[in-house]
Amino acid sequence: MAHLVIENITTAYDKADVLQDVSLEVEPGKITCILGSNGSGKSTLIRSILGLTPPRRGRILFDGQPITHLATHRIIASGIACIPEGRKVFPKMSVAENLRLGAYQESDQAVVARRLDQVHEIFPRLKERTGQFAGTMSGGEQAMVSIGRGLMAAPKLLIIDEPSLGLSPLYVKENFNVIRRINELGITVLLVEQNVHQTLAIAHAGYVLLQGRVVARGSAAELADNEEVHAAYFG
Amino acid sequence: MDLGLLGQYLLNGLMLGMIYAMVAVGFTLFFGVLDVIKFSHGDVLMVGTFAGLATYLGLESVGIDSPWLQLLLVVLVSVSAMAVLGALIAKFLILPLKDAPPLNTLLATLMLGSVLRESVRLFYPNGSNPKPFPRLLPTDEWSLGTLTLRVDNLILLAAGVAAIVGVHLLITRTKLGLAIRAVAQDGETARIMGINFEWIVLLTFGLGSGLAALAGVMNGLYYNETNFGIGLLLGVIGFSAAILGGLGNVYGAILGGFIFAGLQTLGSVALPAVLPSVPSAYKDVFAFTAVIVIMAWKPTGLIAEKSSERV
Amino acid sequence: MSTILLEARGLTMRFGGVTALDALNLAVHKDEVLGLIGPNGSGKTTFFNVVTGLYAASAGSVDFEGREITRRAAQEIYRAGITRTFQRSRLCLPLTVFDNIAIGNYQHLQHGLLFNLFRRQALKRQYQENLEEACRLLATFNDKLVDRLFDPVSALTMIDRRRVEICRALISRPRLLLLDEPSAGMTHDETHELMSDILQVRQRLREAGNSVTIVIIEHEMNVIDRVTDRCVVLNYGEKIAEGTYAQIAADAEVQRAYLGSD
Amino acid sequence: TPASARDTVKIAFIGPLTGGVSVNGIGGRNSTDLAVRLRNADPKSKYRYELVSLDDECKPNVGVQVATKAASDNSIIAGVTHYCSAVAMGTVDVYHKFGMPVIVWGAVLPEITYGNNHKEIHRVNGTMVNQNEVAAKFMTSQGYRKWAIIHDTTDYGKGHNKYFSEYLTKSGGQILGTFGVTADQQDFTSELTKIKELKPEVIFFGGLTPLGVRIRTQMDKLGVKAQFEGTSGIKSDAFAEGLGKDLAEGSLSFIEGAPWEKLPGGLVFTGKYAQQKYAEAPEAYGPFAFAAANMILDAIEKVGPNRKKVRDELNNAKNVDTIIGKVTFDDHRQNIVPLITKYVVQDGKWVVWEDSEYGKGKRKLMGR
Amino acid sequence: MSMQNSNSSAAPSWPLLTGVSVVGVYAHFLLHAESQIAVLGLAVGAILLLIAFSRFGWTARVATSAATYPKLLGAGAVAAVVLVAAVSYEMHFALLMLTTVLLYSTVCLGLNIQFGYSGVVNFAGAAFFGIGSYTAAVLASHSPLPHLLIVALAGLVAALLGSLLILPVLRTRGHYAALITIAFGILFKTFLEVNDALGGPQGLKIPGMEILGWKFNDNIAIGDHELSFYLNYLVLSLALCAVTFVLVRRLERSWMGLSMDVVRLDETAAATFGVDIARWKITAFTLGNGLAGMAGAIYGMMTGFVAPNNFTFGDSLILVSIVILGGIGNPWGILPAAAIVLILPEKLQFIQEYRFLLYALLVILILLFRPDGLLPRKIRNYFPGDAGR
Ligand SMILES: Nc1ncnc2c1ncn2[C@@H]1O[C@H](COP(=O)(O)OP(=O)(O)OP(=O)(O)O)[C@@H](O)[C@H]1O
Ligand SMILES: Nc1ncnc2c1ncn2[C@@H]1O[C@H](COP(=O)(O)OP(=O)(O)OP(=O)(O)O)[C@@H](O)[C@H]1O
Ligand SMILES: [Mg+2]
Ligand SMILES: [Mg+2]
Repeated sequence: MAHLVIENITTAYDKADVLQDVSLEVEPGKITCILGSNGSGKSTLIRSILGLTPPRRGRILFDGQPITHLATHRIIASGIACIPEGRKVFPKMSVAENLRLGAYQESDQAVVARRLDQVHEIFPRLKERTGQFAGTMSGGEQAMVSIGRGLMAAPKLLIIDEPSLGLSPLYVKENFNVIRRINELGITVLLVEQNVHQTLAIAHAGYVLLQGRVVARGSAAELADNEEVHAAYFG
Repeated sequence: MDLGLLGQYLLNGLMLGMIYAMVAVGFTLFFGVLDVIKFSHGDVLMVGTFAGLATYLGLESVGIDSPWLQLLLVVLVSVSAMAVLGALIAKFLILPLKDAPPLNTLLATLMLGSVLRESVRLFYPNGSNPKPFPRLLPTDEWSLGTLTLRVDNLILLAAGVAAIVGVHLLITRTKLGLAIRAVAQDGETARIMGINFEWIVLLTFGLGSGLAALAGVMNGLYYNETNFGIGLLLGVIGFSAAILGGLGNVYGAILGGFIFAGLQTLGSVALPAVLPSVPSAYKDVFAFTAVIVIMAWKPTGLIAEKSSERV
Repeated sequence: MSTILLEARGLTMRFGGVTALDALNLAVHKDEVLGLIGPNGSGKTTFFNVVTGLYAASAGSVDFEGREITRRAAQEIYRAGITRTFQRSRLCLPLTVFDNIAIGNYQHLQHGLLFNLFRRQALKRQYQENLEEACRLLATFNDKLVDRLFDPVSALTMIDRRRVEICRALISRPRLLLLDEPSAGMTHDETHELMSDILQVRQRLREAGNSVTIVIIEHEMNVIDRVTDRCVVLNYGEKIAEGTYAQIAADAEVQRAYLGSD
Repeated sequence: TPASARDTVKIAFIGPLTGGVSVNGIGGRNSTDLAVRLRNADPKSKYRYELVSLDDECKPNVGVQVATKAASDNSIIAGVTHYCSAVAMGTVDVYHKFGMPVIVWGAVLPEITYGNNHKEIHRVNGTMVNQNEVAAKFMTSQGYRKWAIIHDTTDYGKGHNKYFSEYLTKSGGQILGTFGVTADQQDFTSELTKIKELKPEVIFFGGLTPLGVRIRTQMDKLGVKAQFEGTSGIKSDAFAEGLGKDLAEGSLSFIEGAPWEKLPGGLVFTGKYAQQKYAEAPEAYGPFAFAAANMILDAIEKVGPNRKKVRDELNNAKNVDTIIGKVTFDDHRQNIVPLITKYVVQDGKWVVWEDSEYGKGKRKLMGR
Repeated sequence: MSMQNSNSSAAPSWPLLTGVSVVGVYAHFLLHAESQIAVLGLAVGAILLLIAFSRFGWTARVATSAATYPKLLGAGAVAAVVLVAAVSYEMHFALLMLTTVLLYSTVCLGLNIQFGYSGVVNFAGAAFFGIGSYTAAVLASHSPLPHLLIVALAGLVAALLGSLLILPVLRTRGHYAALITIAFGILFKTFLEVNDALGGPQGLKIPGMEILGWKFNDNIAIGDHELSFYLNYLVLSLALCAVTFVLVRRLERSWMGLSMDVVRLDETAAATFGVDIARWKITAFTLGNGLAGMAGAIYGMMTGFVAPNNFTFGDSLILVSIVILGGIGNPWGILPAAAIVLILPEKLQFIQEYRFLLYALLVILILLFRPDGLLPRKIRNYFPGDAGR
């Protein structure tokens, strides 16, 4: 099970609240997406879940357990993995080491090797470039490393922040296929994307954030018809 | 010059280089983890020596006098005490400063070095005077002509190599090493990978400081003398060696250590022999000039970091 | 539209074992908007880096306005009239929006010691001119940014930063502007707006007698379709297709390697 | 007069209280402090004395600063000043300018007194000239001929090297090699290996205890078999302790002044020093600081707390009894030291040569 | 344009004047405090004052007021120094310390151009200061050159010797560059010590300064009063420091400052926009070293003596710590930081051998609680009263 419940959280960096009273739910086994324009607080929400910027108020439950104020590594240990915004590859490490770090909490070498094969299958480029420093790769190649690294964790819940940024159209499609496949394997997904069409095509449900508040929620189909979403994304 | 003496110079240079290399490896380790230059490293080494010395005196006073047992306990106590000290430094000085500009950390650790040095001087009984360090290693020696080979030197050399190789393997081959490097490059992303950031930082500082303590005890065993001032110069030289070799690279640190030792030996022996008008006192001038020239030639150290930057 | 502004001949760039550009021949015509597309890692950014002098080409040559600029220092190439944006934004985060834009005009600023330290009135005039130009540019992209002229860039959102970066590249009125994925991370609307704004500035500059040629790297095909006059498609550092968007979109190899056929 | 009714008079002590040579500075400070305390406890003294101690860090710029501080403060009548020669060199003009009489208690460079004609500057300890003359003559008289010299590159070491070499060549000794080392150097193996190659009979070391201990230890490590001869800078308990009994055995040192351990006043000094429970030993130059302080206190008692009068009184010191023997200032206010005392380490203690088993022929120096 | 140029008239000037006066009075008492109680009292007072200032929002008021009237702030600072000096006209030691603070501030203003603007690290500040002192010693004793010219030449020599390091400094960055200057500093000191040409370890005497027959080393008699001769040096140092300050400030608020900042922050971006990286690094390095040399010459003539031991690695670190504690890049931070770093250990003389320990601890505490320094650098505003604040 991977049931994430966020109850009325408020998060701030310095003074101004970035998230205000946000509540949402990621249902187990589903793909839930978060839409919102730039600066609406999507990444901040993810940081709150991961404990990188803990919320000031409210609480977060994962599988019924409160994780609101746990240290990040404990939250990860409970079965959450994240493909962070901006890729965040380790620049001075090889592709292989980056991928290995994705499965940091897994110590069974055989399991790690199996996952590595899966990732290589999805992104053959990563296999070609196992030894290259991730920092020297092209923008899109780094995105592949980052996604591959997230997959290496084989989490219960995978949080993905703008994964297709900078990917070629072919890989963007591939990417959405991958997310769908991951989800079909039983992994719950929380997805942040700008690419609304394709996101809503694979998501089951979604939320729309506007200036730190949830302004719309519903199934993917409902959102696709929603006025606000239209206003914001389809112009 | 006969062969024996040449061998003797080589051996001296090796021992000296080994000690420099151990300090340089420590610098490299800290630099590798938080991108900080921990300038108190040399002084931690010195405190480690004194911790070892105190342990020895304590053991003597309770009547434990088997040299091997003493040696074991001296190393153990000194290394673990400095590991704890290192972790404390990380917790209360390095981590709070991790978002501040790197120069601040540099200054803070320099000041910490002064605090350690002054504390030993003032609070260790009669701390401002040099102290004899016990001879715990067998002192058998073979004389091959003018070359004197001593068992203790060989043991120390071997121990140094083992320690450096051990650290290197730990960093490059183990999961812990992977975590250490990840934390170094991007702490936040390392946390997202499920790495316990703070724990890894403390551990690394513990490790580095433990290594410093080991180097300190070895230094004591080699010279059979110690004093509160040894850290300052060893710190500067270790830092130079680490940079000369290329920061963040264990091989570089080792290379840098030996080169520096070589430069000093050359400066004190060969230089006056070649240029009789230049007395041996110029050896540091010579060594540091050479350092500057080498840096102008290889601006990122002899073993340059593999570039990981792109535009 | 046939004078050639920039021409690369046999341009090759190798990194160790990786050949990022493989004997590439590519011409940019004066006054056009050229789309440079291709799969990830096909060498697009590398092409920019070589042209702007950040990387020294392994082989081949680049001519700009008929003069060879291969392996010249980045500074010289800037002075020749080529500016760019970066795929990963490279602003000086602690500096203000104005500072970041003003540095883009480096060649028109006076740098003498005496001028800067003692001729403060003259400096002030030059400062005012740049201030006005920065405001005008910013206002085109986002009115609100003008009020933030003296905020540190670190306080801006990603897309505002990208706008600032484009202003920095434009303030010196370059003859060739290289844009590396300007729309990444933007919503559909924002992208649309950004492109219109860039074209608007270009129009304004042209009216003032400065024509700006643009090469744009994009993965967003709507943008390419809308703004480019011509496209070049790279794969493994080689040109695999060239033509209008409609032409290349129909190309089988381009579809296979890049677009992905549905 | 009850102690409280006495006027307070201030005198200064200046020396290195922090840094590498602080042992000596603190030893001097304690000794000066002892002199002041003893005087205050003396019901016959006319004033209550207050000691102002200042740290010169053994750095000339800091020295000038604190010297100005003391000298420009007219309530401070006189000073017991400086262990480091370069610092003393830098400050003599300051004392002169402000007219504060001082007695140098440790710095040994001849120029401190002979390099100027300032009436304010006195010195109780001898210069390195005296020391080295005796050292060179004594050693050659013992039959040694071949020397290697190691000296630190501070003013202290370089000065000793200069004068010792001069007198040694005059007395017929031969110098096989001279090695300058920095004051914080740890490793001397390359210098000593070179020396081993040169096969000298004696190694002369011009420098202070910490370096001396290191060099002597490393001589042993490398199997350099030569007699170890030092200067006044190694005559400290720390030298013998730092080396341990065996290694220290037979090391020589030469120091100006009478062997104060043997004089009645010296015994009193040691006793009283111990009573005060100072954490640190007086070290070699503590007695000089003590003597200097006492001369100043005597002068103040005699002519009152007036800088000029105290200066003139000190200028005229002749055959003043102190724990370092009789003090007489020459026309440069330099103590004409009647005596250089030779010391040798015997069973972990510095012993006056003549009283030692070496002096009596029962033990032999190395190579004899 | 939507910039507001108008609000400058709104802020009153009295908070600034009060602030300057408080600092001045405080400095006065600190300089003259001798007893342990007085020093402790002043330390506690400083903390209370700081708390009170920020608690009641006075700090902000002073800051706004200072930003509004930069000229007044400068004049106020100069006036404060002059007043403190005037009150202590016969206190030689206080004046010596004050002058030392001014000269060190001048050096640190130079280091600030290097560290704070162009990002060239220099851990050999004391060496360049020393080059200045030695140049003054040699020229003043062996040449008839006028002394003011000697001060200028000292700056030139320091800058020239510094240019020996230009190549390695340009080629290296960060820690690697730090090593170059550390090596140079150690080399410099060792060389002077080993080589006897310039006095060796014993150092050299330097004649006092004399300008147009006016002897700086003589006390100044006015009527019955004797003014300390240090006043001469104080006035000269104050002038040098103030001029340097104004120039450094102008440099920061000009295209030069902008270019240096960009060089420091991102060399790649700088190169792409035509910024001549080598030019700015060389300019900063040379200017900084030259300032150190000039200050060193005056300092040498004032103290009358120069020896290698004055210019150790530790002394270079003192200079660096002033720059960092003050708030890197902010010239205003340097003055209080220099005062703290130089006067504090002096005021701690009463704890004797423990003073260095305490001093080091205090610096660590400041770093922990004010990581950006006492007065962090502000956003650049090119011309006073302009919108940027
Ligand atoms: N570290 C930070 N410190 C202060 N403010 C921040 C920080 N990070 C983000 N913010 C502010 O918080 C707000 C929300 O930012 P966030 O990154 O969560 O938005 P987002 O929805 O992820 O936007 P995008 O689509 O650009 O990724 C923005 O106004 C941003 O300026
Ligand atoms: N500094 C470098 N060192 C090593 N390899 C490099 C370096 N720069 C680029 N490469 C390699 O060259 C190839 C081309 O990279 P480039 O950045 O030009 O791709 P791109 O076309 O811009 O891709 P993207 O669309 O993903 O940004 C990639 O395979 C990359 O890994
Ligand atoms: Mg985001
Ligand atoms: Mg690219």
